[in-house]
Amino acid sequence: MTESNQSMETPEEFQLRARAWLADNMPRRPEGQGHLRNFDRCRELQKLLHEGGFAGVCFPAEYGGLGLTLEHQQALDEETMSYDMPLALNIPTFGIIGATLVEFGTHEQKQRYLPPMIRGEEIWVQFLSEPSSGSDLASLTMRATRDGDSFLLNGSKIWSSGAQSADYGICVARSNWDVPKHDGITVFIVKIKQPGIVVEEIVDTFGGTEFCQEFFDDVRISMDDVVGEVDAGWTVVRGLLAHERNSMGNASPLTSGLELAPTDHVVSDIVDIARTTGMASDPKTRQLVGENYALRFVQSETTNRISSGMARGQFPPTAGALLRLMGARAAVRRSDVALAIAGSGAAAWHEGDPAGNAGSRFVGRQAAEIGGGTTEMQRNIISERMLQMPRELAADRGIPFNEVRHNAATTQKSKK
Amino acid sequence: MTESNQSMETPEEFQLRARAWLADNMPRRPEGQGHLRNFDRCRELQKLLHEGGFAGVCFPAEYGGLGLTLEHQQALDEETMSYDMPLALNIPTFGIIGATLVEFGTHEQKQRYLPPMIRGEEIWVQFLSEPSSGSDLASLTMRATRDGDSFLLNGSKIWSSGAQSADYGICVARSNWDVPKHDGITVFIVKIKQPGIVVEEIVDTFGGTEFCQEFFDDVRISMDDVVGEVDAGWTVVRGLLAHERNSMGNASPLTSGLELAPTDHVVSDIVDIARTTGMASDPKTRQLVGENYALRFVQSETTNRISSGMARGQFPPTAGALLRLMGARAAVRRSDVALAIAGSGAAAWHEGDPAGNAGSRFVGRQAAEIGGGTTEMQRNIISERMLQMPRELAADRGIPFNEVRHNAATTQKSKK
Amino acid sequence: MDVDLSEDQEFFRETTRKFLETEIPVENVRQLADNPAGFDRDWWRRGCEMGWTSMLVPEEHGGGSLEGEGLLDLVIVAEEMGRLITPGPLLATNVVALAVTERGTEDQKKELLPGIVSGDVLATWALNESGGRWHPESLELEARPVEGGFSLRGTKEPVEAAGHVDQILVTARTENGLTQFLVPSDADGMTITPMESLDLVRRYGSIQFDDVFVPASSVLGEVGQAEDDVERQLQVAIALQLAETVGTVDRIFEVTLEWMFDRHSFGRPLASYQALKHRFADMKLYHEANQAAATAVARAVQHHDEEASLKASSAKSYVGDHATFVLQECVQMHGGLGVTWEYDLHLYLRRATTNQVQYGTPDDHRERIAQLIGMDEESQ
Amino acid sequence: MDVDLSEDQEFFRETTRKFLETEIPVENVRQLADNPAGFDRDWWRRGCEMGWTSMLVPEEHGGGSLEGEGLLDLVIVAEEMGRLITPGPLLATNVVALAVTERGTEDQKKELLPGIVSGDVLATWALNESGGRWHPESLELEARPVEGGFSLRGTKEPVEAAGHVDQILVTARTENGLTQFLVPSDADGMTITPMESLDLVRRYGSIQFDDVFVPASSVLGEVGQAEDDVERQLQVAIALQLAETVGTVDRIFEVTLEWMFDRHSFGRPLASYQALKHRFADMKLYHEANQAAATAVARAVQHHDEEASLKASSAKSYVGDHATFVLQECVQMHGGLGVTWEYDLHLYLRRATTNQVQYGTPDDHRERIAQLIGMDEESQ
Repeated sequence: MTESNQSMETPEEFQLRARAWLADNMPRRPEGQGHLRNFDRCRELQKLLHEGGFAGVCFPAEYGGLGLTLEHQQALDEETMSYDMPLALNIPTFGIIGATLVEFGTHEQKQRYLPPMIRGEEIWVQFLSEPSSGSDLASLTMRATRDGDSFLLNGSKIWSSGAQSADYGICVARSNWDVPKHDGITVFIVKIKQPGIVVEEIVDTFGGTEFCQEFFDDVRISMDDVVGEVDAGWTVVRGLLAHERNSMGNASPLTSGLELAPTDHVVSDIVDIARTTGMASDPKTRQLVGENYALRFVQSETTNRISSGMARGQFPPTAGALLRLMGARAAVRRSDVALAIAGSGAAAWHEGDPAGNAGSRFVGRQAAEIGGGTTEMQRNIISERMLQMPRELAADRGIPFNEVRHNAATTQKSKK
Repeated sequence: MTESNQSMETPEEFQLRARAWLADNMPRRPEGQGHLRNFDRCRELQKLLHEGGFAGVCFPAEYGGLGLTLEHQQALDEETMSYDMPLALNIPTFGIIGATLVEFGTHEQKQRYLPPMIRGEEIWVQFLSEPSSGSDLASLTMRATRDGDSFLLNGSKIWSSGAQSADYGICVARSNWDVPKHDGITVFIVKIKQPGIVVEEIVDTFGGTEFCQEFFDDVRISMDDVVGEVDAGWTVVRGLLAHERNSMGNASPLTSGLELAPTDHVVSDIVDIARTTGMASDPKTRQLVGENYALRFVQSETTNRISSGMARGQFPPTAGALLRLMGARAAVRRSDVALAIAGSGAAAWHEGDPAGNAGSRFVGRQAAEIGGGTTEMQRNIISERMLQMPRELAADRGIPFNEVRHNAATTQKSKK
Repeated sequence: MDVDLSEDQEFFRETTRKFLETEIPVENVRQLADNPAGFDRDWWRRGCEMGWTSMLVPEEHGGGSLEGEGLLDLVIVAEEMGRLITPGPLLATNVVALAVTERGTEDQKKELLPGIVSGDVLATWALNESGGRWHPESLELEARPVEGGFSLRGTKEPVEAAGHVDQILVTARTENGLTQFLVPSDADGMTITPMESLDLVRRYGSIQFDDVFVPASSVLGEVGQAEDDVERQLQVAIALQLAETVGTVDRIFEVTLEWMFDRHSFGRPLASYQALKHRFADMKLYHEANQAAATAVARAVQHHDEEASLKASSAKSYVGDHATFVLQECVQMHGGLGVTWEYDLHLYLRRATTNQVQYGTPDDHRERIAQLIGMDEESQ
Repeated sequence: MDVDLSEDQEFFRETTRKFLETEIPVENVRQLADNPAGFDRDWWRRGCEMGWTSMLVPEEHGGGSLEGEGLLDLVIVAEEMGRLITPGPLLATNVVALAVTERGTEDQKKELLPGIVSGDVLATWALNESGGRWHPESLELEARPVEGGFSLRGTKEPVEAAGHVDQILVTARTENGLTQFLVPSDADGMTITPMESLDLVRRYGSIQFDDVFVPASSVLGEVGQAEDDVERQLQVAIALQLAETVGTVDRIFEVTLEWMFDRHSFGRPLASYQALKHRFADMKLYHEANQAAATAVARAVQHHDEEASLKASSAKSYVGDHATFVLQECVQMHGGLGVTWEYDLHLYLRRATTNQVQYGTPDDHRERIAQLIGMDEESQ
């Protein structure tokens, strides 16, 4: 992020200082905790880090960061592995939106939004997907209408992760319908808690509510909150998506703490099921346990290989798609393994039996292949951008958006 | 094939007569024999059947067949299961080429070629694929040049199964280069043993020589041996391909005896490997044996379902693609199962050990997904023709053949 | 669906489908998630009027089927129920109806069958024991001979609809071998604990038997000789389960295929993407294969085919894996919508997954095939 | 390939590649199929001049490596050999070199290492026994103490290059535990029978020991204490095997990718078909994952990581399945050409398949992981 200079603390010095400070100030990571989704807790943890001088390591110093190098961040990461970190802020707040604002924001936007972000005071969400646009993000139909010195937003966004707890959103909308789809898009910063925006939680097949749908009704946005140029927002979106892939692959330099992904508990979970169903000495079960362990090992080594290769330029930035694909496929296989070991217990169980969640994990397993960009999109990226295979025909290329064929009426599902 | 009439022997009567005759005249099927490729033997067996009055059940009576119904054929099939039958003549001779000549041949062609075919005197082969045209059969470049009252053929054919033992071939060639690819194709009957045709065996990864490559050098064909219309041969090819799918799915009415496919030996093979490697009580091995058995059962029931559904019009003729796909996938899985059970023995073994061929079966397993039309083509057929999904863009559609992009020079492999 | 239905069977299928679509569309199934039993007894009685519990029962006891091949009619109901993930103990009650019909004394038949046929009596089969045991050889619940009958001790779980039925067919072990008992659900000494379940409306319970006395007259079939009966019941259970699973996939495959044409991405319908087309080709194949296997098992069981068990295990292991595979692919084709609670797909996946692991997992049945084809005998 | 090679290592890789491409292109490998040993000893000596057998040997015995981390250099050779399916006992000889280096007496080192380094002495490891046994616990070949040494009885098979080497490291069982012996290939009482093999140039044999006398001085390491040594040898064997397998896939992936662009169907390159593109994306992922796993194992073994065995088994099971998967997909992309003898692809598949099943199958290693992570202790 910044040039290293002579007077800068070395990564080693920084690491030693962090080690001491963390031991005295940060709470330990709770046992078996994979992914902490408690946003209030994350705000507190981030605040603590900021007070200790360990927040925003690679963010520019003039916008509230420390302005240090990737090596400093990695040094800190090594130390924070066993501490409770505000991981839920990494994606999208720091890794995606922070990175996007650093890249595309105006000086004023960075001044206004980055410092409170780094202090853990403002949490962000992405407003990208819409009910009628899935993988084809640029076919969005959220309407941005120019009204004097501002825009009015109308439409609906969906699959926004954590919108119910967020303060601000990056919202992508269509500002021009008479040009091909990529040429009429504008990106906005949106304050969420305001009249005109309704946030509804979506219940997933697990009964969880990670995702939301939002309904925008004449939401007024000032010109100051346009990111990038009007109608040229697709450039910003592409940058944002690259940051997203990096982040999902644990390769963003801007995050606070590393996900334990693939976490150790994915091994112990499976072993637990095997033990409680009395299958720990069943040879097929043991092979499944072994397979699951091997998968975790390979996934983690693949992440190391690709991340470090990307950092050195041996892999293109699109290589993050490999990690998304690996993660998704591994999660799916893991849920199959859990089901195979749990057997009958996955369908009917006594409360508290670890076999019990194998069934619902299996039922919801495709979430891993859908969330954060479907595996189909990752395969497109890998084949087309990494391997340079010819792109799929886009039937809407060069055609004004309002003349393109969209979904049949029956699939125009929306909640209202 | 023909209308049933009052004086016709009933299928039941026919079956009883066949049972008695077979017991007295036909040799029993050799133990564990899956697919007999000895053509001389097949010629004899077919001759025997013909002499007994049990050859060409559904072929028209005026061309040497019996002119009976599908029910008669099925009644005979039930009886012949345990006898040594000339199965190698079913594909392509009877099921594909016989059916194609019945459908598209002139009266003279049928008179000339069907009777000796039914007597087992003339074996046929298909000359379809070429070194530079794989799944895209219609992109063939075998050149048919009009020369007075005949055509001259020049070019090469490949993957012709059994060409080294065949007497006649159905050869598809390009007679017009100035029209789109489907519009300049003509189908010819070719006598194989003649100057100008060189047949070379292709050694496969098993060391087998089922397939051949042929080189045609100014092979002269009379106009009498054109099947269908000049330049309109694609109609014939489509019919031929439909007969091929039927035959591969064991659903042709014209064949002599049924393949035991999936044969019982695919179960006993795997069990043998398990026993000789001492793995018969290993639980994972037992599950693999069970899986293999189940696969055989399901494959066979699927064949029954689709064949009988096709006969009743509940499935379109293209449903044969489902059977090809099933057969290919099952064969692949079976080779994986054999490898998993054989273990180390698949790589190094003492002569005669059944584990020994698990390795080479595995190495050559894709032959099942390639021969007779790749599984990719079957998936295209299923999705596009059965499920009516949009066809793939053919970049050569409507374009004169001599203006279409073909393979890069590096893949223009030919043997000479 | 069987490609070889008679006209009467086709008509019955349509009638059943209309009845279910009207009476208990999927919205109603969602509402029944809060019903302790997962279904309504009055509704069940109306279904029984359509023959849901009469197919395996002889006419003299109020039963009857369309073609005299009751199981082939009954799988039509099971498949249609799968298409709408209908609740109700179709499998459980019919297995008991079959067992009583084939092995019951005249008294037992008279006492139970009319009520089952009318829908007034519900029944279930207590076969399974904890740890995924369902295979007859692995059962441990003990029936000890006592004065005038037997005393049952042990636990059966999961038992479908336990706590919501009137009669329980218990498969137990005596010193002479497997023996089955017809036990009223209010027998003394029995404790029924509801279990959690994956399916929203299919309930399971754990039944603990603390020296439950059952009179000699409650023995179904012969003492110590129940092994073949259990085998037969398993065959019927599997045939019904397979049909239901096929029904779930049938409906979702239809819906998803339509979605592929309606939904556009980059100006093209999803159905135009070859990567998805090829996956659909595989899905189509697996669904046809599942149907072929399910049909073959129903016929084999109906006709007392000597390889019926082998066929049932073959189909159970194949369909178990491939039905959920196809459903998961359908989820994927739907994208985010497919993993939401409000969309119905997960309800189907819950049913198919439940079926996959009840009455033996695919792996269990592959092991059983190895046994049945004689891998043990020659290898030891 | 490791993404973190030093400049020296990069240079070494290029030199090795050029040497192999010049000296033993795949046409030559095909010709060597008729050579009884599958390789030529003179050629092997020239390779040894490039360091093929010196990497794991200390400098005082003629060895030496680029960075002081010999295994990380050696896997470069193994990978390049995989790219050209080179013959020669690289793995077998180096495992023995390592064992002697780490556990040999000074006399043993002086006697064997210089010859191994120069290529004059070839060696192999007789670990496996019939029935796919390679796991130390399952070994049965017996070493009975006799006057002045031990007497070996039993059979080792398959043993790589048996019959074509000078020294054999035999892993045997004594009453005190596993013990290893260095046995000259012409020892009395040893019968070596060639076996059939899948790979065209990698030979295996069966060695029968009929009371073969070996002097006490031939013990490598300590009597009864060889378990850790065997474990270490296995780790090195697996690291080299993985690198070779990765090399086979690397080359074929390249060739097939090029084919996808060159080959046209319906006027479009194969690379433009989405169904194939998506399969290639998976292949790319698996190949990267294989490389990541192989690299991680080499580093773990080099650095005596305490989880090296766990990592080796993890990588061995994953790569075993996924390398052959990718190669089979490459065959499929080639169509008919891919299954012909004249095309090279099957030669690569033979090598990768051989590697998949030697030193434990993927299933074996998954079971081993379960052991290593302690599934046994708490479950019994």
